[in-house]
Amino acid sequence: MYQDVILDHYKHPHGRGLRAGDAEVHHVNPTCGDEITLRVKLAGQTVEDVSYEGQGCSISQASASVLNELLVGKELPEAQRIQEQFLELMQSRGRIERDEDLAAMEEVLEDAVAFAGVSKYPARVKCALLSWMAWKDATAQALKEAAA
Amino acid sequence: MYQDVILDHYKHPHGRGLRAGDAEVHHVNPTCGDEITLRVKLAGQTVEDVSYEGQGCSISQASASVLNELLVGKELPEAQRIQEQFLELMQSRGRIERDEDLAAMEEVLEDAVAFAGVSKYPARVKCALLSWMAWKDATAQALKEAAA
Amino acid sequence: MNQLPGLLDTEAIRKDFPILDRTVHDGQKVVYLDNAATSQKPRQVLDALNAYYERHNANVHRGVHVLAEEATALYEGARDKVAAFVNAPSRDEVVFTKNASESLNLVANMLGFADEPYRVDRDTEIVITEMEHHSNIVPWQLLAQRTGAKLKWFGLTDDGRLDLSDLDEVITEKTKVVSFVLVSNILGTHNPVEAIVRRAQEVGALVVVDASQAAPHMPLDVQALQADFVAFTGHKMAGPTGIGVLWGRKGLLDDLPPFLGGGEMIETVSMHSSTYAPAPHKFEAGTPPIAQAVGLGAAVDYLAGIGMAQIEAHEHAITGYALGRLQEVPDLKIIGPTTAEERGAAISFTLGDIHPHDVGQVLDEQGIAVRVGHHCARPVCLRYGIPATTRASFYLYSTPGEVDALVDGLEYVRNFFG
Amino acid sequence: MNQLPGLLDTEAIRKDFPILDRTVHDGQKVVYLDNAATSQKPRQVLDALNAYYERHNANVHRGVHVLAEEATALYEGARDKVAAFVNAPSRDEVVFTKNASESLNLVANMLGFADEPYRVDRDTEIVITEMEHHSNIVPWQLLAQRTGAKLKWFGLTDDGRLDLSDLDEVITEKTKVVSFVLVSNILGTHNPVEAIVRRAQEVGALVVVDASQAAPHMPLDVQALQADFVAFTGHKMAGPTGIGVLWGRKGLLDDLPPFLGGGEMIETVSMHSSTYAPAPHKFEAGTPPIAQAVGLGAAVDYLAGIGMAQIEAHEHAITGYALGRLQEVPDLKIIGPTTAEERGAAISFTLGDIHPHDVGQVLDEQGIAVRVGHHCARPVCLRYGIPATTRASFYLYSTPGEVDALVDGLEYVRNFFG
Ligand SMILES: Cc1ncc(COP(=O)(O)O)c(C=O)c1O
Ligand SMILES: Cc1ncc(COP(=O)(O)O)c(C=O)c1O
Repeated sequence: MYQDVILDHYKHPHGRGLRAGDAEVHHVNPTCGDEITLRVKLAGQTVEDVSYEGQGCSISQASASVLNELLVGKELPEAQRIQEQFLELMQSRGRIERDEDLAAMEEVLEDAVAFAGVSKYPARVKCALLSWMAWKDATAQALKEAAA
Repeated sequence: MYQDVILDHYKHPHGRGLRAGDAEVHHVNPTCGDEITLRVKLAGQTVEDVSYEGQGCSISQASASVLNELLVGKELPEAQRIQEQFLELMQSRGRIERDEDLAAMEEVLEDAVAFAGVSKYPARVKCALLSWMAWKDATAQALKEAAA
Repeated sequence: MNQLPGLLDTEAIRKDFPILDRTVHDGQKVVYLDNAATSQKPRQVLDALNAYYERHNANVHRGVHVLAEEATALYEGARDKVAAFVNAPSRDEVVFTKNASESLNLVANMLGFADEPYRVDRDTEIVITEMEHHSNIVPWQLLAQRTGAKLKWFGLTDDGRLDLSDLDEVITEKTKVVSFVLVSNILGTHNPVEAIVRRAQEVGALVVVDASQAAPHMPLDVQALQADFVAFTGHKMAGPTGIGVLWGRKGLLDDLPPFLGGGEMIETVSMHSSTYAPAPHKFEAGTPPIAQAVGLGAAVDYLAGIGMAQIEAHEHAITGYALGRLQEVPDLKIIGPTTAEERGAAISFTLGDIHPHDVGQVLDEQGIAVRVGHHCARPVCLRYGIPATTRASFYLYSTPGEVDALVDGLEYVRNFFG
Repeated sequence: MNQLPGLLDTEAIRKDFPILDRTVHDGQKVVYLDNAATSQKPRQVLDALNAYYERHNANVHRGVHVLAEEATALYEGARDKVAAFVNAPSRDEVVFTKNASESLNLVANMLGFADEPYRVDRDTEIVITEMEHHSNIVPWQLLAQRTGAKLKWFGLTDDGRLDLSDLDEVITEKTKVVSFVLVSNILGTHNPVEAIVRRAQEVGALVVVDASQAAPHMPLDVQALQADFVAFTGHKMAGPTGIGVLWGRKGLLDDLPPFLGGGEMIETVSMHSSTYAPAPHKFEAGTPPIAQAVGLGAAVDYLAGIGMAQIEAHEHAITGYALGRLQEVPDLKIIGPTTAEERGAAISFTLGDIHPHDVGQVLDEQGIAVRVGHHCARPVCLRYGIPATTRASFYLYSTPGEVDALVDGLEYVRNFFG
């Protein structure tokens, strides 16, 4: 499960640190104590920044870093598609294993396909999803505020 | 466990029916519904009569009959000794098996040694003891009233 | 006689149950007719238990090692199996308990501690029936005592069925919960669910069904029942002892407060306060009966493999045959429905004046295992003015030959005490 | 290294535990260091379970047939064995539950429903400690919520021991019950019973001891403890899942009200009211975990056969050795006492900044099973300002070689994330 890509992101996280944002959320995984504070900044329909601080295992930390790398700069619908695809991968219980399936996913998920192996470990899936759920939540809040 | 002696007493109970007494008790075995109403009549230190009515299994019925046969006419200390010996037999879990031990007991218990086999069946021991416990209780009451 | 329609291939089935080869009293093969008390277990269930302990044993949830993951997958897999077995809309509606009694107590306690609209208190009423097992009486008596609620019940007809003639007076606007047995363990009666559920729904009362004697013997569909809670117990359905089930509607399980507190049922704990995990875990405090759930999973696989409709048909045939043959025995009186219609495979009876203890004991001497007593349903004995009954109860491995052995045994009993 | 004083003959003992031959991740033999979560089961226990199901299975009590008598004798025989194992003055003081959590909830609920002088209510206080397992926190939080009683606790010292400096302020005249863990499952701390019991007795409070991590590992003498209730759980002491024990003083069990209602726990039932069987049956509603009690009986036979003092000595040696070796690992910090004195065989630690989940996972890849997380004792993690720990815990079959494997594994973990 510890692909080099994951370890790389863990050791050298992208975009870590809290910067200005339109909405902030704090998510906790109560079973293992992983925590993340995450801010989303939108520019119209574009994800301008995702900044975060947190503590947790390599999987949750690397996953936040991958998220930042993947989503910053994307248009919202595309970012949401990536989020959904990542969710699907993580809930696959290791069933997405064939190289061509992973290759197809890689087009959308890029580095994030490295988490395919994590999906086999139910205890760790929540770690990988922590930041992605926080992002979804924060984005919804940011949109609501923009609309208000 | 169904010695001929027991079946005999069951089919032809001794002294069944309620007659005048100094004390009456009603005992129930809640787990199987066996019931007995029993009266004791004392004449000084002598057990003048033990009369009873009840419903229940052959063991509880036969045991009441044997009790009547054994205790009526006895002096109280002797009757109490018999009661204690019967209790001991019933709590022996079938461990009193050697012929000479049973023969020794038979001197005191007479027909009641036939219940030795019942002691192997924990579920039935209470049936065999029902009338004996009732007798003990009724006798204590009768003595208390006599003293009062 | 082996021509009874609907019989299973008991010769094959009996090979799965090691204990059925057991001999008692100097070489007599046991004739096990005490299935309503507990069923025997097939090799398949014992194998599942052994495999669990020999290869996968670990504590469940939150483990990151292989054994913990395997044990968790097996335990939660058993929940999937049980959910499918009773056609639950969601696996999260299946709570594992230690037995049906705990399941029923769990509901009673939840309702005592619940907020409105579920709360049972001094202004409300609880409805049960006179044919309940003690495990579906005492929890409600305790709840009534502790909350001041009033306990009411349906009586019985002379032929062993529920007397629903006063349905609308017994279940009223004050009724918060109606709890009743689907199939009686003493009378064998299969109760009319629909009429009771309809009335309960009319007044907004929750419905609890004690399916302890139904789940082992017939297809059980919690959605079709339309109940709110359904309780049953593993050991009567070819599973291990130490495991029971409470199925409950998702919305209710979400709303109701926890019962036992401890590990596994929490979300987060501090010394000052705690929050609870979502159902079903909210109701599973402490290390669950892991191996027993796995064993129950194997049991429902086994039963489903044979087919619950087939098992029901088999028992229906055996019960019909037994009712007929038993009624040939002089002085034998069936307590409960005398035909196999709307009826399960437990048959209670009295035999003249011979006390059930004597009947059972002399049958045992012939290798025939029946149960005697009030079968944890003493109010039924009181209702029919008898101290106790003898009960023969059948299962998928029971044969017409065993019915014949019982009838012969009863003849012997009559002569013995005659 | 095999020269540690007091070691058992683990080569022989390990042959009794089939799962210890299990290989994981392509052929690595499992190094099972998750014994505080649950222990493995010896062949002798599995044999007892199989023999029960294959030869004796029946429902207990009140049966008049051979199987029911045998099952009852085995079940009640298990009670005798457990009573002897903890030196209970009477077998009737041993209540079988489904796990330690149920045992603790049972006490909490009894006290909530009890009459004076036991009753916990809004004018009274409950005392626990900050190192309790959630199963000894949440039941008391629930009781406090439901009754209005005040929940208080002892804090912890920096080196992982109970801070009893405010003993007289925490336990006061208002205290009705003091419940604490004998050996902590997260810190390993062995708590000083005498001081707490003395103060509790002074103010007339009941004492509940959670011996879940003590009963498996050392001689346990409920009389010497001088507690009123002692709880423990079968699956941690070589027994099956699905069985726990509550030992309670006879007089208390007689006085206190029942908790769960149902079959087996009654004396007589009518629709209007019921009376209850004497303890222990009063507290055992429904069909008990029969096979599991039998299995626990076999487990205590097994443990007693080896000798609890010998097991304690073995674990003491292993724990001392492990504490020494672990402290050689750079950046490793023990959470809890750092020497083997007054300490059990569960060792929690952190490893630099590496999250315990990662430590556990990478150890698992090497076949080493440890537990990570808050170990159902989250207040301890809060107290020491850490999200979680990695915990290695030993049992009678643990070897110095396994300690070495753990230390090597941790070095690998450091390099992996370094
Ligand atoms: C100290 C302590 N108390 C209580 C428990 C609860 O035991 P169980 O989960 O078997 O109920 C445990 C184990 O999980 C424990 O370690
Ligand atoms: C109808 C019914 N309800 C409830 C129960 C209680 O089941 P358990 O003893 O497994 O809790 C039984 C069996 O004893 C039963 O027959």
